Amino acid sequence: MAAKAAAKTGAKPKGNAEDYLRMYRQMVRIRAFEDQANQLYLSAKMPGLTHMYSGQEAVAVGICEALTDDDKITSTHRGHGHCVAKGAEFKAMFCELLGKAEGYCRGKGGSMHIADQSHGNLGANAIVGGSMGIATGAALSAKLRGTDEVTVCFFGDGATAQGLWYEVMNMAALWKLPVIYACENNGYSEYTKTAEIAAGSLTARAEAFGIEAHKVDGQDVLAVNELTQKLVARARKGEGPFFIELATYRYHGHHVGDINREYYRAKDEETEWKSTRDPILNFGKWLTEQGVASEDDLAAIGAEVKADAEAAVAYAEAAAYPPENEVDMHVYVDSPELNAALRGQPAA
Amino acid sequence: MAAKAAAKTGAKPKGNAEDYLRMYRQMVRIRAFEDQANQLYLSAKMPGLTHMYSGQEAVAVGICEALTDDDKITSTHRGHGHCVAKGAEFKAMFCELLGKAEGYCRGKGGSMHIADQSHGNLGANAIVGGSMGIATGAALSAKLRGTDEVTVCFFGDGATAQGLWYEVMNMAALWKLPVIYACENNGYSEYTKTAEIAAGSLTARAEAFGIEAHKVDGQDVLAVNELTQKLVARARKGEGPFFIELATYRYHGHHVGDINREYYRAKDEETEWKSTRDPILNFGKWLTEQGVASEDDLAAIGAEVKADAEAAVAYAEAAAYPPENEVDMHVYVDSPELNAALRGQPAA
Amino acid sequence: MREITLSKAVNEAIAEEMRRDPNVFLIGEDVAEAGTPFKVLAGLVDEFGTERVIDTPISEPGFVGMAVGAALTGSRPIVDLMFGDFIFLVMDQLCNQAAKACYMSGGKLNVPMVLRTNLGATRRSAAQHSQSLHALVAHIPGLKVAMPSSAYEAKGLMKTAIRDNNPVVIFEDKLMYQDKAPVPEEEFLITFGKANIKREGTDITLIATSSMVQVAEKAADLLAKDGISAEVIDPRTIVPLDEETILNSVRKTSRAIVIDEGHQSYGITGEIASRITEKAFYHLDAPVLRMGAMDVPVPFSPALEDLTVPTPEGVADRARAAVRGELFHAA
Amino acid sequence: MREITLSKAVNEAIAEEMRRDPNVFLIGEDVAEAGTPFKVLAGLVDEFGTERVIDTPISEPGFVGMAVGAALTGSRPIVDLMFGDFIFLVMDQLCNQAAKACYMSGGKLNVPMVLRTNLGATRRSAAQHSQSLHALVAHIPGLKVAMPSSAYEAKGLMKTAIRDNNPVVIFEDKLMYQDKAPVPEEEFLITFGKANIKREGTDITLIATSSMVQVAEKAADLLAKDGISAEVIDPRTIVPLDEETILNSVRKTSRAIVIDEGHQSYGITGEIASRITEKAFYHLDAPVLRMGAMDVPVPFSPALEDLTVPTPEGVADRARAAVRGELFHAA
Ligand SMILES: Cc1ncc(C[n+]2csc(CCOP(=O)(O)OP(=O)(O)O)c2C)c(N)n1
Ligand SMILES: Cc1ncc(C[n+]2csc(CCOP(=O)(O)OP(=O)(O)O)c2C)c(N)n1
Ligand SMILES: [Mg+2]
Ligand SMILES: [Mg+2]
Repeated sequence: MAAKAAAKTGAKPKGNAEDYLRMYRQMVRIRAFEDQANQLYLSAKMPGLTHMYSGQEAVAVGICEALTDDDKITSTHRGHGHCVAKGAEFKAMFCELLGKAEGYCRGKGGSMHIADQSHGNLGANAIVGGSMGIATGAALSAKLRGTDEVTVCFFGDGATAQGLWYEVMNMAALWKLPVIYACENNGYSEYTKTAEIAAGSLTARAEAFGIEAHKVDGQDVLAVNELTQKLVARARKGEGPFFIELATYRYHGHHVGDINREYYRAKDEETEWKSTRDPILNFGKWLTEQGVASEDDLAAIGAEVKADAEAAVAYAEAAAYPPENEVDMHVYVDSPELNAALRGQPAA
Repeated sequence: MAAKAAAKTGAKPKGNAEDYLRMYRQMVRIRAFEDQANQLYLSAKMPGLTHMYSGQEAVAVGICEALTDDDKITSTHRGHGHCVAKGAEFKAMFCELLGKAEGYCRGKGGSMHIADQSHGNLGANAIVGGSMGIATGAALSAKLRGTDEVTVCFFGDGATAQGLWYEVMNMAALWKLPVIYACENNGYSEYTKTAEIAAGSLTARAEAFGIEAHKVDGQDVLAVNELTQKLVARARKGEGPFFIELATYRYHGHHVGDINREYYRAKDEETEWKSTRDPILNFGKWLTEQGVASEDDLAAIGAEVKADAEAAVAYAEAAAYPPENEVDMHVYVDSPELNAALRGQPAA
Repeated sequence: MREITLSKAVNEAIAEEMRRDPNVFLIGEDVAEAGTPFKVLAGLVDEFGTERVIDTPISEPGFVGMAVGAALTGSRPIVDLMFGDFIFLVMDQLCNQAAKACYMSGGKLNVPMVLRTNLGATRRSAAQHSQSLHALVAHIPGLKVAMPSSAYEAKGLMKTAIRDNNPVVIFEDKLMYQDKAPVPEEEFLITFGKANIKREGTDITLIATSSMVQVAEKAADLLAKDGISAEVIDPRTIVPLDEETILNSVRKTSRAIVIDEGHQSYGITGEIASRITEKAFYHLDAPVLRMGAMDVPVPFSPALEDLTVPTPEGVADRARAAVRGELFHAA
Repeated sequence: MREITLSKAVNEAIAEEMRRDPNVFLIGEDVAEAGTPFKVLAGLVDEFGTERVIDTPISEPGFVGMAVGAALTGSRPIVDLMFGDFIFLVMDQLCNQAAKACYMSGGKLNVPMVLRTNLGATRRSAAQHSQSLHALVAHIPGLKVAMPSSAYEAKGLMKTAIRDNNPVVIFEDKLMYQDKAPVPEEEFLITFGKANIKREGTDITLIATSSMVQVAEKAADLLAKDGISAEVIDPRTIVPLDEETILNSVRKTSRAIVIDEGHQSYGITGEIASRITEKAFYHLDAPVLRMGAMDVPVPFSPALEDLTVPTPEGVADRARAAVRGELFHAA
């Protein structure tokens, strides 16, 4: 059984138990965050709507565990998972989702714009494909500033239809930029199957620019992590850019309000993925089989995380909205050095 | 010698003499047009500036000779060649270049926007890549309207950096649209070598979308024509889209004012192309070798065309500018059927 | 008269025109089976099939460019742009290509296409899904710009737009899709460039577009309680703009406020206010006032977002000040 | 003082700032060896190398997006957009991304980048290479917009733009690249949001931007011959806009014309005129007039193109009418 599971995850246990358990916990944290967010929506406590990451946890965690805080990511409309995986805390995240002042963006961004500068998350983006330039530019900057930072650009299969991607792939390839394009192929863009909106092959599209492309099972956190570790190390040495296509699945509708979705996606398909390819269940099983943790250990993690999430929700619900005078703050940022220089000038 | 030349053009003489001579004459017409246009610029009679097609004649002629007047083309900033090859007359073209009322666009478009609706030329475009959507949409419309029209989208190697191309290739491939993307790879975009701005392979970029891609010698009018004939026939049957990369060369600078260009392009390189790969010289040589025409026949064509071009220039120089009241005409077109329907309505 | 939602009105308009003219087709993201996320186009694919109701990949510049090409060659595309905010992505194809083809060709080419999209904040959709960007396209000659303010207007303006031989951009208010209004069963069109006097009045003219027409009407109700009689004018199209109706009204009332949901600065209120001032200056008893959205990206937080758009109370306050001659010190 | 061309002034500004701050870099099409088609950046690559003067493929959305990402992570990019008309291609990256990152992140992110591009017709470059599109970006909160009117202004505004921590768009007048003006050898910066009174006067205020400042000055010369004293104001930046200087002037002269090379309708003249009317209404002796470019795509034909932009004679005519009280009938 253990051998089979190991074969299935495609990676031998070579990290240590601590690494494994952290990855497991991070996936559980994302799932718990989304369950709470969905509840907030269903109980009409969430302003607007949001896109659930549940089902895709192994992608965000497998990749972000291969990065340091100095490495950057750009995220998408379906961005809670990336945010958690890159190190964010529940409280500031829920505050943001509810538009509270203690949110990561002081309530101004909300679910679709959550950013966490301190951990290198340059932000979610509500323009599909909108962050492809940003990620590539962060990689250019990393190179110009002489650092070895790597940037990962997350996007969905649907985003591959945006012309911007091809423009920046070309430049990334010409200039060997340390950027990894990570396409989470969950089979759908909104209410449309990927096959109906993507001709040819995604990996071939990257390869046409001379970019090394990989496909990996996005439900297998160890496989994702192992591949990413390798590519990140190579990107740091100037061997990038790279493209990864990760096969994955979203458990919920396109957004929390997309409940009746049988017209575009069969219930059976959903059940199949959830029961046989769940990234958390499968990794948990492997952890117990390998003796890294007992089922009780895992249950304890689950309970702990759930309690954390609930406490964070309660905190966020009670937290204050930003004061009205913040409405026209942050349109521009100050330029203190410029202002000092201007003050130092002889009067014209 | 004849055998060698035939091998070099890559096509056996299988059209008739009339076809060959028409192609030859069309190439000569383009060259003559450009020589006159360049003169107009150098003698400060041309408003603004313009981009010469000289050197690339076999591309426009080889392709357009495979099309009917119902077939459409979209053109570029370097568009005089496409315009002539698709059937335009010198007089209206020179009038347009000089901003005269008898120009194809009543002087409003100029060199970079010359269009010739009656022969299916949807227009030059001063936005690099700007016509890729237009061409693909013309192909969609051809299909929706139940015609067998084919559209050819001309663009340069530099234009392949525009994201728009990838967006429309994807849709063209998904919907099997009758469009042929014809990339005139003349080795430069403005003052930069193609190799410095294009990673990977151009044909692979099209193939990644499942589009059949071809490379052809863009200096060999018969090779270009033969390939295009085949692809047009297949596109008419719904087997499109297709991509063709045509290796070619521009003899002048990027535009008529780009005279001192040795910092980006060696004189030797120019001489080499002009002396060994000129599409008109080589085809002329082949025509005489094959006995299709004598050198005198060709010289007569040259003289005739030159006289035509000179006459057209003289005509255009003497022609009138549009009257001032045209300045705010054509911003909108009338909608007579709508207006009749509105007039027929009971008063509100 | 029967009442239908704005959503249904748009759907009917498109269905009627697609029945009438086989060259009309629809193209955009999730327009077919899904009928758009707002469900506005639901059912059209059943009647017209996937040949004429075309789902695209997420390639806004691509399919807008294709619409231009289709319109140049005998088709009459209606492009669905899911959110008005995405208009930034298609500006080149819309403004460099569609808007200019007719002029650049000396009238030989024309582009009969409709771009339907939306505007409107307070949906808690944050800065990239809440903008009202009609000023941008109104600035570009060659485009017409329609701004329906009710189900009735949405139907009539859409039908006219589809039959117009020029590129037309229609901005629907996405918060109004479920709002009902009386709409005749019989076919009707609405003339572009002819404003609608929604309500007659004598003391002040409120010129309002799209979502702001309701705000202006509510403000007029508030003002009526104070004995102030406000005239409410809906221009319907901002390009072409019906100056005459607006000027006649202001010459009568001597005061005006222009209300719009786009950002106030460098938006449409300045244009309309300036035209009034230029052409009715000596009739004015007070400066023409403007109320646009605040000059801030739209914030997500409900506590902040609601502060950014004009409200009936806000409009009524300014109107009172104008009528009572309290603007002197400000000016 | 030495005189240098506007082209040289921009070149110097960038060179000085690149020397001062290693995080500043240049990116765009043919900016390195070619130094742009206008040769404005000639020589910079020799000093700073191809690492910091980066030639790109023809991918405007791509490299503007990259500049945003670089600016978010410690660099200070200057993007070269070869023609102002191409701004349509980069609107999403500029307006949905660069302009909003600071606000959407509650002030935690910021985007210190400069987009330098140009404006101006009458170069016989036709509809897609002649537009003056600054109104579009001025409408979007989060961007600053500078419009230099001389070599001096171009240098000072560029240096300030590079040091500003926000995204700044600079529109240079491409017809002015070879125009010379006195520019000090010593370093200087120009404060954003502080207008320049180019010429003092008492009878009418001419507010003019960029290319139109010279037109206004020439109009003032013409008016002087008729004994009319015109004050000429160059706002320098339209975002932020120095209302105070403008209002003080109009309160003094009681009349104003706003002159700009963008299309008149829904452009910047309406905004500036409206602000004047709102805040100086009771000082006005005549309606504030506006003169923008005609609302037509820019025609190629020289015979038509020259009709589309304001001229000194045209401005002087309108000014005379305003001063002589001849606008009554029009209004
Ligand atoms: C430019 C743009 N076009 C359309 C949308 C609307 N939209 C939001 S998510 C989405 C589907 C994205 O699909 P994909 O990239 O596969 O991501 P997923 O939702 O599957 O995670 C669409 C069309 C958008 N936000 N931005
Ligand atoms: C969108 C856009 N970017 C930049 C330019 C400026 N420009 C005009 S032609 C040209 C080079 C085009 O190269 P290529 O496509 O290879 O065509 P070629 O000139 O070689 O025929 C550039 C950069 C433009 N006109 N449009
Ligand atoms: Mg997807
Ligand atoms: Mg080229």
